[in-house]
Amino acid sequence: MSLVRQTTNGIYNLILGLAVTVKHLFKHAITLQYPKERWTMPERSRGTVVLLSDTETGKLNCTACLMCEKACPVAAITIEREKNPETKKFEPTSFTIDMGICCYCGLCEKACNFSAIKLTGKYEMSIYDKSELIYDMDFLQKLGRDVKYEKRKRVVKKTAVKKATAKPKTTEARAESGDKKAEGTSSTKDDGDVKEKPKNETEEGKE
Amino acid sequence: MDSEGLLKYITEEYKDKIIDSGIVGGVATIEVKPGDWESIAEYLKGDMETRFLSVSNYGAVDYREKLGGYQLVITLFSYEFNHKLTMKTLLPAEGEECPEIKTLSAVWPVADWFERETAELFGIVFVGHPDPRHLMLDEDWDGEYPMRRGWSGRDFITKPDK
Amino acid sequence: MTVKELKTEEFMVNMGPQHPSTHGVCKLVIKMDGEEIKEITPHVGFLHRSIEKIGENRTYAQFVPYTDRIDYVASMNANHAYVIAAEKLGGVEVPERAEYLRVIMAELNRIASHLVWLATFAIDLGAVTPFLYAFREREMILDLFEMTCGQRLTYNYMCIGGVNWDIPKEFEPKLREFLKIFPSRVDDYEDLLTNNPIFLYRTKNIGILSKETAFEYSVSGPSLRGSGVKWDIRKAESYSIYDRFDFDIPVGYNGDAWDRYRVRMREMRESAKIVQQAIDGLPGGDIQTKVPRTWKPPEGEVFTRIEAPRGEMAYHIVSDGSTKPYRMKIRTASFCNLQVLPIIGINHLIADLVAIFGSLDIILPEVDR
Amino acid sequence: MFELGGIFEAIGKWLNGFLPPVWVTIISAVITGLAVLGFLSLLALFLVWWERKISAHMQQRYGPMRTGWHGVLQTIADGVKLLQKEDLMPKDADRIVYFWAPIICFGAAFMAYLVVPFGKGIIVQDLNIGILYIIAITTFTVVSLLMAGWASNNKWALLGGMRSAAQIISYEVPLSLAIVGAVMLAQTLSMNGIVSAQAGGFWHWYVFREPLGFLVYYIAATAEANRTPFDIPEAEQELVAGFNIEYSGMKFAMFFLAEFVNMFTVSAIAVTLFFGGWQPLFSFLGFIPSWVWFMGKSLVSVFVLMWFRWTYPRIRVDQLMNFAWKFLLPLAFLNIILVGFGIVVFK
Repeated sequence: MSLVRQTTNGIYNLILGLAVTVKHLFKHAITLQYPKERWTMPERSRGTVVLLSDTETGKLNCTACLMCEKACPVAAITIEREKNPETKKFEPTSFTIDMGICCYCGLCEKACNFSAIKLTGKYEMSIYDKSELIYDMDFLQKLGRDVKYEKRKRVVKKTAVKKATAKPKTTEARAESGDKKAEGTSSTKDDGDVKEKPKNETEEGKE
Repeated sequence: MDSEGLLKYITEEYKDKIIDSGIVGGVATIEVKPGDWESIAEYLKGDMETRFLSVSNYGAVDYREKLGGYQLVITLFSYEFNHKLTMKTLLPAEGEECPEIKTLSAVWPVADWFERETAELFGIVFVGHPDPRHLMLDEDWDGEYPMRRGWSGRDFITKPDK
Repeated sequence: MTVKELKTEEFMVNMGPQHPSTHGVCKLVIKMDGEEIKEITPHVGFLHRSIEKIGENRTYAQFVPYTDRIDYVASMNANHAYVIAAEKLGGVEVPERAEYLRVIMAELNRIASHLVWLATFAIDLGAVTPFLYAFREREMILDLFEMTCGQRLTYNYMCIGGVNWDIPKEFEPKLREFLKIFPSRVDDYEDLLTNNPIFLYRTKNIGILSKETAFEYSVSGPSLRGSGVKWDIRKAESYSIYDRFDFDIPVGYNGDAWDRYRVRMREMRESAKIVQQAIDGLPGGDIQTKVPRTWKPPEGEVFTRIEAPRGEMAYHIVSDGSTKPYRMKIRTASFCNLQVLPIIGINHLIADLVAIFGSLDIILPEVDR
Repeated sequence: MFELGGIFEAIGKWLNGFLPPVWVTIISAVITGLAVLGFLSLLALFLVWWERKISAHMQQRYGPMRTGWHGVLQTIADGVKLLQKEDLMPKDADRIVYFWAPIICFGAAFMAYLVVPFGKGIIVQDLNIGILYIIAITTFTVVSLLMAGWASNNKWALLGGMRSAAQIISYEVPLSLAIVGAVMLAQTLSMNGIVSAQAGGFWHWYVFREPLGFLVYYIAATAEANRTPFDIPEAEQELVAGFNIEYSGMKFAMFFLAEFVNMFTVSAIAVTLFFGGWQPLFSFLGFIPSWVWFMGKSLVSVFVLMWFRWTYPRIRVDQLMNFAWKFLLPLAFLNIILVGFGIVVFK
C-alpha cells in the first residue's frame, strides 16, 4: 500500500515540477541583450575612478592633499605634487591610478574633502594591454568631464540628523575632517608605513 | 554559567596548572604552561561542568618582540552551556627557532587543519600530529614562515611602474 | 579466464582543481573502487591570499574591503563580522539606524547566499533550471545592494562605527516588493525539488553527519542545524540587535543532505521575516558614529563571532594600540565544515560526493583566506 | 496534395523510363541516402536550436538571438566553429578506436532511419522486421560510447563509457518488451503495418490500448537517448563530460548531433508504435499531409523529452539500474500479460 502511495506521490510531484517549468515557458524573459541594451547604472554605482574638475573653470578639484593615496588599501593611487609659487598651494603634477589593482572600494572617494575623486557608473573599460590600465591624470580628467556631482560645501559643523535621500557621506566626511583638525595633524603619521611616501607634508590645514 | 562563573570554576578546579586568568573582551581567558597544553584540553573537554566539545578558533600570535615567544590561542565553546573559554600558552622561542608543542588533534579532530595551518605559517611544530603536510602553502615551500612578524619575503604592496 | 582470475583494482582520481562541482579551486584526491569512494583527501590552499597577514599591514578602516573577499558570496556578513570585532575592540557605539540597516543587509545577503547555494546544489544534482530561477531572485537582492552601496558583489558597505551609505529613497518600496514575491518564488523552488522523487533519492540518507561528528569537527551553520542541533549564534549570543526580532531556528533530524537542504530553504524564509521586521521598525537618525580617520583602538584583544550564512565566522584581533592590528585571526565556517567531507563522503558513489559537497555549502576563498 | 510519397514514386518511374534497372537501384539508393542524411542534418540543427530556445524560455532567458531570426543560424555557426577547431587526440589514446567511435555513433543513429515511416509511402525500405531492425541498430550506440570512453584513456571518460554500457543494455530489455505489446496488437513487425493497424481516429492508437506499455517505453527511451534524468554517461557535474571528455572539433560535433538524432529516433518510434504514426487525429483531418502529422507528433514528443531535461535532477547510477530491473521490467511483463488478455477477451 505504501508503495502505491509513494508512487502516486512521486508522480504527483514529478508533474508539479513540470508544471513549474512550463509555467515559466510563457513568461517574458528577464535577461538583457547586453551590447544592444544596457542597464542604467544607479547613481552610487562604483565603477571606474575619475577625477572631477570644476564646472566653471575646468580645472581639477584636486588639491594634492594625498588623502586618497593614504586611504587606498591596495596603493593603486600615486600622486606627485608641486607647490604653485603664485598661490602657495599644492597642485598635482601627476596623478595615476592603476585600475588593474584597484578594488573599487570607494575609500578614496570617502577620504576626499574636495570632491575631486569619484567612482562612477562607467564600467566598460576593458583593454588588451595591461599597461593601459594605468590611467594618468589627463585621462582621468577626461573621464570625469561629463560626470555630474555635487560639490561639497564647506561645512565645518556637522548636522545632527540626515535625511535618507541626502548623501550622508558628504557631511560626515566633512565633519570627520573637522574632528581630525581638532586633534591635530599628528594622527596621520601612522599611515605612512603602508607605503614609502613622504608622510609629514600632509597639507591638512590648507583648506 | 556566565564568563565569571566559568572562570571561577576553572581556576578553582585547575588551580595548579593555570598561570594567569582573566576576562578579556567578555571571554573567560586562562593561560597555561606549554607542558599542560594537551592534558588540560582533555580535561576541559571531558569535564561535565564545562563540556567544551568544539573549537571556535585556534591560532597563534607572534609575541617574540614583547614576550619572547609565540602564543597559542584556542577558543573553546560548548553547545550545551553556551559558554566560551580562551586558553593560551606561551611557547618561548627566539629568532628563527621552531618551538614544539603537543598536538590537540587527538582531543578535537577539528584542530587538525588549524594546527597544520599554524605550523606552516608560524613554524610551530606540533608533536604527534597525524598529518603534518602543508595545508595552504605549496608542498615545496622554501621553509620561511610567512605569518611571523617582520617576514619580508614579498612586498605586499606593488606600485605601478612609472 | 575464470571469474577468480579477474582482478579489480582501486584507482586514484583527481577531482579538481578544475571540476565543475568543487565550487572553486579545491582538489579532492579520491581513491575509488569502481564508482565507490574509499578515501578522500582534500587539498586546499589554491586561493590562499594570506588575508590575515594583509590585515596586519592595513589600518582598521582599510581592511574592510578585504573582508568582502573572504566570503564573496556573503560579503555583507563578512563585513559585519569584522566591524563588530573592531567596534568591540575600540568601544565604538553604533547608531540604532545603522544597526537596523546592518541587519537588513546581512539578512538579505544571507538569502542571496543561500540562493547561490541552492542554485549550485541543484545544478550539482543535474537540475539546471532552479539555478536560473535562484539567480533571478538573487539579482533582485543585488539590485537593492547596488542602489545602496554601488556594488553588486564586494560591497564595502559597513564601516567601523556604522554604515557607509544610507539607503536611497527607492530602496524601501523595492525591498517590500521583493519580500512580497519572495515566498512564492521559494514555493516554486520547493515544487521543483523538495518532494521530487529523484531529488529525494539523491539526497535522503546521503552524507549523514551525526551530531557527534559535527561537534568534534566544530561544524557550524546550517550544516550543523541539519544534524538536529538547535544552535544559532544569532540567538545564542545575540550580537548586533538580533534579540529584537522574532524568528525560528530551523533544524533537521538525520543530518543527511536533504535535511541540510530543508534547513537552508526554511532559513531563507526566516531571514525574509527578519528583514520584514527590520524594515518595519527602521528608526531614523544617524547612520555613522564619527571615528577619526586614523583610528587607534586601545591595546588589547577581542574575540567575536557571528552567524554567517555558512556558519560561524569569528575574528580574533590583537591590538597593540597602533593604527593597524597586531594580529588578526579569522575563523571561517567553511574551513571547519570542509574537514568533515572525508568522514561523511566515504563509501558513497562519486555522484553522492558531488551532492554532499554541494549540501555542505563550502566556499573556497573562505577556506583558504 | 503535398504528399511527398508520390514524388518519390514519380522520380522512380521517370528514371525507369530510360535507364537499366541496376542503375535505377543505385541512383535511388544514393538519392535516398543523401536525402535522409540531409534531412537528419537539418533536423539535428533544428533540434539543437529548439532545445536552446526551450531551455532558455523555461529559464526566463532569450537563448541565442544574434545569428539570424531569433538565432536560428546559431547551430550552423557552432558547427562551423567546431569544424575549424583543431582535431586533438590524447597522447596515449587508442588511435583507431578513438577515431572510429564518433563515426559509429553517428552511423548507427543515421541507419535507424531506414525503416522510419515519415508519411504515407515515405519510407526508405519497409522491412518486414522493421521494429526488430531498429532495436538492433540503435544498440550500436552503446558500442560507440564504450569505445569512446575506453579509447580516450581518461578515467572520467572510462567511467562514463562503463556507465553508458550498463545503462543502455539494462534499458534495452524493458524497451524491447514494451515494444512487444504493440507488435502483439498489430500482429506485424513492419513499421508501416503497425501504422496502418492504428488507422481511423485517435481512439485506435495503441497508447489507449496499452498505456502501461507506452509509459515503460517512454521512460526506457529517455534513458536510451541519454537524456536527463538518465544522462549519467555524460553527467557533467560528476564525470565532467563523461565519455566525450577528450573529444573536440568535428568528432565532438558528431557525438552531439547523434544525441539529438537519437532523441528524434526514439520519439519517431514512440509515435509510430503508440500514436498512430502518420495517421491524422480524426479521419476528416486527412487533408493535412501525412508527413506533417508525423513530424508534428514527433516534435511534440521531442519537446516532452526536452521538458524533462530542463525540469528534473539526474538520477544516480545504481538507482538507475534498480529502476530498470526492479520497476520497469516487471511493469513491461505486466503490460505483455494485460495486452495478451485484452487480445483474447476483445477479439
